[in-house]
Amino acid sequence: MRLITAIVKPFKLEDVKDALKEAGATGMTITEVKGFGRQGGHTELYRGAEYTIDFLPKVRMEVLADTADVDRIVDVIVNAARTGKIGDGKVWVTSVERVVRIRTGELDDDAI
Amino acid sequence: MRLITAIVKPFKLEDVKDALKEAGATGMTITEVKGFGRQGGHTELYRGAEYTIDFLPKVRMEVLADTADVDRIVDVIVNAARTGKIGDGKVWVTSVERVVRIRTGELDDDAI
Amino acid sequence: MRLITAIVKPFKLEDVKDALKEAGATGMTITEVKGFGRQGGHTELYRGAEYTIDFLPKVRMEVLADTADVDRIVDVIVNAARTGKIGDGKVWVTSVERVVRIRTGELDDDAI
Amino acid sequence: MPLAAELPPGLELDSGNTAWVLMAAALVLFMTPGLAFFYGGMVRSKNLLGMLMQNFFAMGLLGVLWVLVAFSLAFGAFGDGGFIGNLDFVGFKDVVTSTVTLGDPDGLFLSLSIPFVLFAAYQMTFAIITPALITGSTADRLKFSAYVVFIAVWLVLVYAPVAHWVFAGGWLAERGSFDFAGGAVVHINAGAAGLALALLLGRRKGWPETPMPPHSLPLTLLGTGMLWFGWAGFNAGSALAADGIAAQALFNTFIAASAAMLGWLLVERIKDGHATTLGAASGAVAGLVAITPCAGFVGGLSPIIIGFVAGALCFLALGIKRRFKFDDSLDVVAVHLVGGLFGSIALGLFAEDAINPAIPDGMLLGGGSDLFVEQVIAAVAVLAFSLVMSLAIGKVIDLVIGLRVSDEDETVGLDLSQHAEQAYNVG
Amino acid sequence: MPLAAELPPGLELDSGNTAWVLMAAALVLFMTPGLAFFYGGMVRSKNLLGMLMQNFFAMGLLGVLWVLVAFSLAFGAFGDGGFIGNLDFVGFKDVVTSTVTLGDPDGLFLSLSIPFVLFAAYQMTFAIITPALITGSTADRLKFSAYVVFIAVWLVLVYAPVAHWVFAGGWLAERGSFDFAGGAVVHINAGAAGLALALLLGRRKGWPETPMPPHSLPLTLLGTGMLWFGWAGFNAGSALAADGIAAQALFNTFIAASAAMLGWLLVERIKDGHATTLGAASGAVAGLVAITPCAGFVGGLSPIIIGFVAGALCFLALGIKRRFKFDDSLDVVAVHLVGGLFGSIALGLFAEDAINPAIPDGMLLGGGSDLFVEQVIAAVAVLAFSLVMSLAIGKVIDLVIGLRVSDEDETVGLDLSQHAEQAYNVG
Amino acid sequence: MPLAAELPPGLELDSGNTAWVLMAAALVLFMTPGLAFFYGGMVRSKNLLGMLMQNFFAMGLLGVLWVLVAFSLAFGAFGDGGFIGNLDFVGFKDVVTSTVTLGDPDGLFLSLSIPFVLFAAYQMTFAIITPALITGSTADRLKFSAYVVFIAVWLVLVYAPVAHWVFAGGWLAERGSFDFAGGAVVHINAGAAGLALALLLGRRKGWPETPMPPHSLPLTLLGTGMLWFGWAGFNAGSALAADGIAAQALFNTFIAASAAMLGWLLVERIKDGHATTLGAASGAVAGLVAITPCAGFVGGLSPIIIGFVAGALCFLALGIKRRFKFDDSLDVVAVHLVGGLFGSIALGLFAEDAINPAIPDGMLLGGGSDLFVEQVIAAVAVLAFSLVMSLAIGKVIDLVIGLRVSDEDETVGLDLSQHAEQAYNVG
Ligand SMILES: Nc1ncnc2c1ncn2[C@@H]1O[C@H](COP(=O)(O)OP(=O)(O)O)[C@@H](O)[C@H]1O
Ligand SMILES: Nc1ncnc2c1ncn2[C@@H]1O[C@H](COP(=O)(O)OP(=O)(O)O)[C@@H](O)[C@H]1O
Ligand SMILES: Nc1ncnc2c1ncn2[C@@H]1O[C@H](COP(=O)(O)OP(=O)(O)O)[C@@H](O)[C@H]1O
Repeated sequence: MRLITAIVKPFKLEDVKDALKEAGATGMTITEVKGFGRQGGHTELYRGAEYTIDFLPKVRMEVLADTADVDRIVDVIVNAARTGKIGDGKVWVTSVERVVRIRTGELDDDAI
Repeated sequence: MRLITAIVKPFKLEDVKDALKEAGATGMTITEVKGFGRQGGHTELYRGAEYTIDFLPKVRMEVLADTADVDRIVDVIVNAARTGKIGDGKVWVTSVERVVRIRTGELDDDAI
Repeated sequence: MRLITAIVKPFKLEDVKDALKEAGATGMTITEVKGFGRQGGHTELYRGAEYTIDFLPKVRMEVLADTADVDRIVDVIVNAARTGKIGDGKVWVTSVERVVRIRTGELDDDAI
Repeated sequence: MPLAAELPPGLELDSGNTAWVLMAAALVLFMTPGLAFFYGGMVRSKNLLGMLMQNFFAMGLLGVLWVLVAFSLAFGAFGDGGFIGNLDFVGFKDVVTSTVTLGDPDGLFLSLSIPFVLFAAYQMTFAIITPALITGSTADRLKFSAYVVFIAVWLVLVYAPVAHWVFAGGWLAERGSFDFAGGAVVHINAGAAGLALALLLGRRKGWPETPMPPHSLPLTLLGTGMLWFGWAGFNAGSALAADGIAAQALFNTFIAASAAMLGWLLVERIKDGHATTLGAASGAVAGLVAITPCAGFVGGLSPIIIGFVAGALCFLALGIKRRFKFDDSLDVVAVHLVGGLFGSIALGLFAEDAINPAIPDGMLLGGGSDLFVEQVIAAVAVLAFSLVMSLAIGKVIDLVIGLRVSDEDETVGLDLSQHAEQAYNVG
Repeated sequence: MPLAAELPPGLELDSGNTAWVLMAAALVLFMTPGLAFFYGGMVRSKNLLGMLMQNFFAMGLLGVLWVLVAFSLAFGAFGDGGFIGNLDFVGFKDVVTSTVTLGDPDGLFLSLSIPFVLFAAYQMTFAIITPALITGSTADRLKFSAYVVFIAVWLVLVYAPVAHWVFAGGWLAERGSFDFAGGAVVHINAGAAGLALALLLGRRKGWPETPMPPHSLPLTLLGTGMLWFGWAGFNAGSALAADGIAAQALFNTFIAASAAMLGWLLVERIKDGHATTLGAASGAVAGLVAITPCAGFVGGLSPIIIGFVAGALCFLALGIKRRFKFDDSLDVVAVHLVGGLFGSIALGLFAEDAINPAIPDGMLLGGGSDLFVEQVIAAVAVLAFSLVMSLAIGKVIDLVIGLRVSDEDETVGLDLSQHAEQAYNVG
Repeated sequence: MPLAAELPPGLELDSGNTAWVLMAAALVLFMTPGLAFFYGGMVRSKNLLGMLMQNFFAMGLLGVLWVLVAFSLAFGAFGDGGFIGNLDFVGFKDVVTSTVTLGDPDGLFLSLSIPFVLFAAYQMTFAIITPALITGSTADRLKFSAYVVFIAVWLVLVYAPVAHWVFAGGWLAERGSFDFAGGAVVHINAGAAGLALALLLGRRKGWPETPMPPHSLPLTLLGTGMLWFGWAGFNAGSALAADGIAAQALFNTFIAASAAMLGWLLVERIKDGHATTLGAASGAVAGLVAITPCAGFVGGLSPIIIGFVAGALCFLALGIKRRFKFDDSLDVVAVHLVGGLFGSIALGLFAEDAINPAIPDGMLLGGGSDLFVEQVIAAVAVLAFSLVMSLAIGKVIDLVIGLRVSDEDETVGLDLSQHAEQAYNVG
């Protein structure tokens, strides 16, 4: 099994979720995060002072998947999340040794 | 060493923490996340319009552990987090190459 | 490629970010998390009742890096995040199979 | 009783008095949102809308019921020394825009220098907030439908009679007890009802083992500010005039809250090591509660003493629920019941004829024990009546539709389960 | 028209009336922050400051414009039966601290018992909140600069004339229509402008497919509390005296809000299965809108009926935007336009001469259809004028500087793109 | 000086004036919670409760101290042209519910048409908010215990004498300076104290390198709304009557805030490229500060000019702390000290005898430079006195118990370290 982690732009979340659903993914977990990258930050004002915010809001998605599905899911995410503008984010894949579904105790592929 | 990641229902957090403490775990890190899964979402109302919220609040726990402790810890989490109802969440295990304790610079098993 | 994950004290975030920037890191993703560990919690009051908060605010950082850079980056984080007081946090390293940059579709080392 | 229209007319309409009571009515109305936030800040965020809704809904339902029937039951048959009003003013019939005299000019009566409809509207704002006070004890687990039925019935069967006894020349007033702005009618009354419902409902899941800290103290402090502000209208408005008594009542109200904050924080600091912001807020409210029955009747340093003691006492009274293990979630008993009892009885000690010729001197001012005894009788009578009636009403509702939400709804929270909404969607 | 100074003097200054209108002016001023939060809670958090700023900025810009020119255009030439005022009071010239009589003592006139400058300041608070109401329909996408220009022009070209027609003895007043506190001048007027801008702006990105739930209902409820409270000054202050009419207006205002909350929630509960807190808030506001034109003119149970129907009706009117697929983001049409139309016309049915001798009885009180017809004419005239003018002004601004922020700015949100700020930095 | 009781009685009690001052007292009281949120929104969330607590605690402690001693020190020996009052009114002795005349009817005196106790209560609300203003400069690092001691001593040793000089016929009043509602007594006074404490405390850890943006601008805007609203009572209430002067003061207050918002935002927009919501809020407050001394003394377009200039000036004054590198965290100097100085001195230019016969015309109205000179003297005297005294008091406290929290407590935040609480526990 693999864990696919993606950092995407928040306003793309709905699109990615819908695309994943369509592609048959049955679950995912998301976190509100902040990203620092090439995109750079933005400037804010505070009573006559300017300051830069380096971290921009992003959404982090985690999807556990059968090894066989990984390529497809990565593609689905990349396609749905892409705007072509800087800051679109990353997807990465790590190997998972074991998965358990808490409710049933099912293991690994059955647990996803 | 291993990293055990668990997605659990928020109201089970205290139980799981207590169980882990009892089982000798000395640390963990938790994140408020949102989950999408078989559990489905719920319906909310907004001025005469209904809409569905797909993502439900969950808690994500990360526990670094000696490889030898992994089975036990996974069991402890699964038992403490189980309600038997849909949406109880998942636990998964990944391999960790190195751990450093920032305060002391201790490494790996000593750092946990 | 490797994923370096660090749990650090929130007020050290700026220092760590600056140190990483200086060390040439081009990106990172951070999450507000809560940590439980040897540091213990603190006591709060609520209308004549005391209760203990076990979880303290921490920041979780994720940095994807070339395998060759890992040692250096871990060192940079550890040095910048260290206060020497309990609760400084952990850094750990996991192996990553694949990385994709969403915007361009670039892969692995090129995607970081 | 003759109809209002048949009574001698009221005093000449006084635009200054009317201006003040117009404002006071608005101020008291503003207290219910204030209460909503005071309580709302203390609950967990999943139950916030449940709390806010219960308070705001009281502004809807109880206003209408007041007009349709409860005002008449409270203020009809003014001054009859009896147990309940009559149906003369049902649907606000004869609630005119001119001044009137209510009651018997030879006995207990009220001669207004403000429009009658303003008096009735001002009293409406009291009838709204009193049942809303109860929501503090039932937080996080009371079914919305049960709440709706409870406050409707309670307004008619408990609030209206008690208001008649005390504010409308009913039996307690006739015996010689006093209550300037509602120590008994509002705070003992609601406090006892809160106790009753807490007992019937049982404890929140996880209480007391699991800490359930306030989800947003800023909201609670906002509510405190709104309440303190509005209480100027509550207490000084009860003079129904812009005169020296109103002025004294306003001052007493503010300073009692100040002193009570100090009293609460001092004891808290000694016992727990810190002065908390929730303590400051709670102490101020405790002082406002305790001064309510006394506001236009005491002078000198009395309001400071009353406030200070109330603050310390209500803090100590927090232990009651822990001792007896009933889950009065946001301490309606410690703050409103205990504070209301203390203030009502303290009036028997501190009342000052020189401040308000309507009242005899209290015991500490050399006035003998009569007033004190009457104050105790009134306090106990209201407490007992409200407790018994509230238990009865609550029990019936429990049997018919159930008071408490299901376990699962409680876990999910009232916001989603009762109102299909969430308080915050930030990000 | 003679200058104010040349007219017969006003009544003697009455300190009670003055006290009440001082307070009422403060109350209405407080409504604009209330509106800011009422709306602000409903937008997504990235647009919160944009919303708050638009409302607060109205307090800055429109106050100054009112003094410089708009007051004179509205209230100059009082009672001329005409279309717009004159320049007599430009820069608040002759807006004195004593009382005055405006208009022609033999025709339409206003004889003040309060300082003239207070009257002008009180009206200023109306001129601030009316354009601010529009921000509900344009939420999340209106450029700040375009907003600034729009409300400035609109105040002068739309608000001032309409206020003249109705409040200052202009043609609609002369024909015989009534509007106690601004059902037409404020709510129909702003509602129509909101509709115009929603049409010109087009829909928010993602609407209606993507749900855009309120980011903070507590803020919306806070705003509701502030509005309800302030509305006491809005409606009862419009009596310009602390008398029986003010008292009736205050009562009517409160009870109509109560009843409207019940009306809205009942229909919501039946249709959608739950009574929501946003429904309670929206219903109350709908009732406040509807009672505005009627506040000092109706009595008995009329305010309850008007409120209850308004609540139900405005809830049902939410469907209009979904049916016709225009994105009136926060329902200015359903609440203010529909509520204002209903209230203005309902006055033709429920008006009661016994409550206020200035008005004839409405149809349901046996007064014939004249008033009803005039009310319809006034409502339609204001609706049509405001809609057409707002479309025209909006269109010109769109052509010159653009009404709508760029796609990217909309995605990022108004807070960052328009004001270089973020609402929340918690943690 | 004779006791109040021995002086000629006050004017006849006027219910309209009393109604307005009752309300004004409530309004000013409401400003302190408003200030709490205005400031509270600007600090980081870990210090929010610390800020709220300091403001709310002022409502407790300073109220009680006012009654016990400070009122007497301020208003005793009214009209003596001296430096401080006396002990006649200690413990509110002789602070009666009837009207009184204070001072010498042949010299400086105050003849009340409202209850004396109301006057004293109204002034109490000023004595509460003035020290609370200081909390803006000390944000995030002042120990709670040190704060408690500081404001207690400061109230007695600084506020009470300065109030005597200016409001109670002390030496500055006798010389011929004017201050309608506290430009010097409140704003210069608190501003100078804020500067003193900022200097003694030193900079927050990380300032100015680390940005410390407001954690919740909605809270700041809420506070702004509450302040603006309450300021109606602060300024127009200072007329102590519901008359033409009060009306003018109310109007001046509102419009100066409006104009100042425009002034601030215009300069901000030009300099930084955006008009911010914090700028709108800050500008409005700057205008309110500047108009405070002038409120009942100026007319025509003067309030717009004063406000507009104040807004622009206070924005530019933000640079002072950056230039001199002292950490006046929330800009008490730029807003209150600079705004107060500007307003106090501007009165020497814009004062208008036709608006208020108590004052001579200012320089721009052809009144010569006498008033202007007196205004400068008064401003400088208050500034110097407050600065020196505050430095001295603060230094002593620093030596005895320490002003500043420990490094670790500062990192953790005031909420946990000082009050064992956290502001938000959402989720
Ligand atoms: N090395 C990295 N490690 C972890 N997260 C990263 C890394 N680089 C970028 N990210 C995440 O991806 C987001 C987008 O990256 P950025 O460099 O701005 O643009 P792009 O992905 O288009 O190259 C960042 O905001 C951050 O959350
Ligand atoms: N494939 C997945 N990848 C990542 N997280 C998942 C996945 N499937 C489920 N989850 C997480 O587990 C939670 C529970 O899953 P769900 O399918 O609803 O119930 P159950 O775990 O009982 O089968 C989800 O809300 C989500 O947070
Ligand atoms: N076993 C663990 N697994 C995951 N996170 C841990 C673990 N132990 C500690 N942490 C994280 O590191 C933080 C600091 O740990 P702690 O034991 O308090 O101090 P130290 O790192 O100095 O030993 C914790 O708050 C927690 O977030």
